[in-house]
Amino acid sequence: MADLIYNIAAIIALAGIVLSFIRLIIGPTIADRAVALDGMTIISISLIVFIAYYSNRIIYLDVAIVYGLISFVGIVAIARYLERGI
Amino acid sequence: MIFSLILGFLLLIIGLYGMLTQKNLIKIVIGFSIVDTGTHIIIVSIGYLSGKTAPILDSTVDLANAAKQVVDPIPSALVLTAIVIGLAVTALMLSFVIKLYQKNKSLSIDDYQELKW
Amino acid sequence: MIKRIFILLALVGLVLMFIPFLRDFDFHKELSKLSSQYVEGSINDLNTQNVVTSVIVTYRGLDTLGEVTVLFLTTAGVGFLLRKKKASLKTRRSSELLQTASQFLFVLIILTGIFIFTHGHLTPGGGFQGGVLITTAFLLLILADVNLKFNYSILHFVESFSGVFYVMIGLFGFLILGMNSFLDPTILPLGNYGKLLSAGAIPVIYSLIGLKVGSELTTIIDKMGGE
Amino acid sequence: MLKKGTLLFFLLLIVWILLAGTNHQEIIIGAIVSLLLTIIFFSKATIFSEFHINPKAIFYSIIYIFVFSWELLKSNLDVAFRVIHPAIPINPGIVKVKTKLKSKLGRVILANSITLTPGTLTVDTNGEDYYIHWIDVTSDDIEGATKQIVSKFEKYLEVIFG
Amino acid sequence: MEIFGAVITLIGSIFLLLGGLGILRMPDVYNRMQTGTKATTLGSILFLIGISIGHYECGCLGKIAIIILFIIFTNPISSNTLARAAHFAGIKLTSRSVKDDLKEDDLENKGEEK
Amino acid sequence: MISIIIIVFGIIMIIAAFLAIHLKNLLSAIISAGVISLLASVIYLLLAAPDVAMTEAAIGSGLTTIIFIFTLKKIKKGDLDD
Repeated sequence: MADLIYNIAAIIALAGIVLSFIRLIIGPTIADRAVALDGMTIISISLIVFIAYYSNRIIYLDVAIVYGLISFVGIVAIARYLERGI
Repeated sequence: MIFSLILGFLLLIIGLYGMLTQKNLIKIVIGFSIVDTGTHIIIVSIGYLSGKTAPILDSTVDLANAAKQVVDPIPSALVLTAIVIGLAVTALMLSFVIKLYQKNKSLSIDDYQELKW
Repeated sequence: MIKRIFILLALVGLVLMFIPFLRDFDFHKELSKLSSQYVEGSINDLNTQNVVTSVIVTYRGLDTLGEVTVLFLTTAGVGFLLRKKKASLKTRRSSELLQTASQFLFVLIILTGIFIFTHGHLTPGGGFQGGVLITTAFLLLILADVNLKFNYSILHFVESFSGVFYVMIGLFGFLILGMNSFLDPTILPLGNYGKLLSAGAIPVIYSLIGLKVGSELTTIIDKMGGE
Repeated sequence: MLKKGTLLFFLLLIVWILLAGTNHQEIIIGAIVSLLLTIIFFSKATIFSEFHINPKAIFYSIIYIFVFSWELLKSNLDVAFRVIHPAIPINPGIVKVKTKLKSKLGRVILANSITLTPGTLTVDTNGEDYYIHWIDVTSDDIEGATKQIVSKFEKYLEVIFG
Repeated sequence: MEIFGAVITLIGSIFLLLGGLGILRMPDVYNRMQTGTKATTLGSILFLIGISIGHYECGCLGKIAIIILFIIFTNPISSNTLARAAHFAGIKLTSRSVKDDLKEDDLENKGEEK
Repeated sequence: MISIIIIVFGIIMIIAAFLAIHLKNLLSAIISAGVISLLASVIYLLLAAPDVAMTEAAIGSGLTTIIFIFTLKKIKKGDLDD
């Protein structure tokens, strides 16, 4: 029962990724695409944690930490390029 | 996992198509990085054994017959090396792009014909 | 036009080559003999939890030495190609929020990087990933426009120090354990399985690799993006 | 000066313990690493001297966490309503508000709290002026907007950071 | 206990879905950022808390806490930076907006003093 | 469950690869290439290779994207100089 609900939750989160990706395809400006990328990374972090518990290996959580930190710096780099900062 | 194998091949072909048809130097480097990713996915999915877990032997793995429970560690190690080398190659290619642009003020590959015969 | 047809022909040929490979591909059910020997040796001889780490650092240690050398050569190449030119373009300052937050996050990211490369034998990750995290911390400071004067002498010192020490640990194996044992991690005691201080010299070697990769990549990033 | 260093050291040690667990080897190595980092980055990390450590500040920070969680929940229900509604009921604009906080870290936490609460997003700051994108503008002048957006967090943060 | 954690995870995933839907539906960049930041932040926090309640026996609450702290601290900052960049890159607000104080104050020249 | 995630991510990655090749704007192409690496790292995790996943997340999607952005910046700066 509980496993079924967890799987349904993961599939709903997957649908969230797909919706953000549609914005990345049609987004008229670059800022729209960057926002969509931001949304996709955060939903992917949740999905990584789900995978860690699904395959019963808590060590995978390290991947989520690194993923979050690096994607934050990537978004900041895109934003600073957009405002002609760096 | 057959799906990831197919995915790797598709990415490889799309990347090659981009490298061969695009004129922009930066687009060619992007195509190269897509080929890189595709190749890595192929190698990792060849090493995957269905129903087995990652080769990190902590308390969730039975140590007595550990070799029967884990996937192949050698493709992981190879791909790890290949990703780092890929970064080095990409950095070198991009600095060549910058150097070429500073020399000729153009990004189109049609403007660089010194080595054409 | 004729070029495009040739390109399409080449790609179709590639697809035709791949299809029989995919159709007849049979997945293994068991580990190969070499792999299972690596797994057994990682438990019994090296006391290392992460088999990938023991393959990278010990069984294929010379490859890793070569990899670090390639990174060093890349640093030299990028530095040669992109020599500094005076560039004076007006850039927009970053916001005050980002500057403060990056000062706060900088130390935490470096701590996480050190965690990743000291626990390379217990958890996923290791020298390369930890080194990239340290690079990321410096990159955040460059992006956020925090006034940080890169001290190149310290960077070069850390790089050459860790490189020399890495090779010296390999040579110690030569001296202590005899021939055929370059980069053997059993020169230090093996410790208890699953603890931080175990697996011989593997954590030390991976920490040195981490410091070296971090300082090299920081140099590359600074050459490509700095003023 | 000593207080700043101690604070940085214990912050790093707590993060290390959360990451690595409470084995005694881990704690010893973590203490060594934190000490090294504290010595190296002591002069760079100027923002760590801004906490007030006294019982009142600790009490207020606990209250602040609850206030913040409640606002976060409210903001999400608000966003959910706006997204699901077929006509997307929004009335957006960028307004200017003022804050009284002096501390840099306090200003960052205030801006983060504003971003995560109902219908507001910090766009830019200029000293004590914050420019905030508001999804449903209800008051036009600076004072009204400040009262609605900033005040509910500011009274706690003023005690914690000074 | 497991069912309780599963239900919290489900609620979190619904917020994540709403975040994706908001990014798709809203009319301009700033409104997209509003939904994209808030809904995904609370959604991922609830997702992680739910999973760690459901599997409380693994003893890994420390790492989950670190991930949550990093998400709470970095996510608003990245969207703030993006919003500022979008404003300075000249992206207009949607036509339904009522006022724009930042444009009136003309910060364009202040930033470029370096 | 694993097959579902791999199929969905695979479709997204293939579309992103086409976008990365065909979009005119270079920054958009770079963002699409970043999406490929980002999702590839989740796929490595599903294939039971967490080391590779961490490396791909750190190097493939982080540093490579940032190096591309720095290259764009250098080229733009060259434009404005002359």
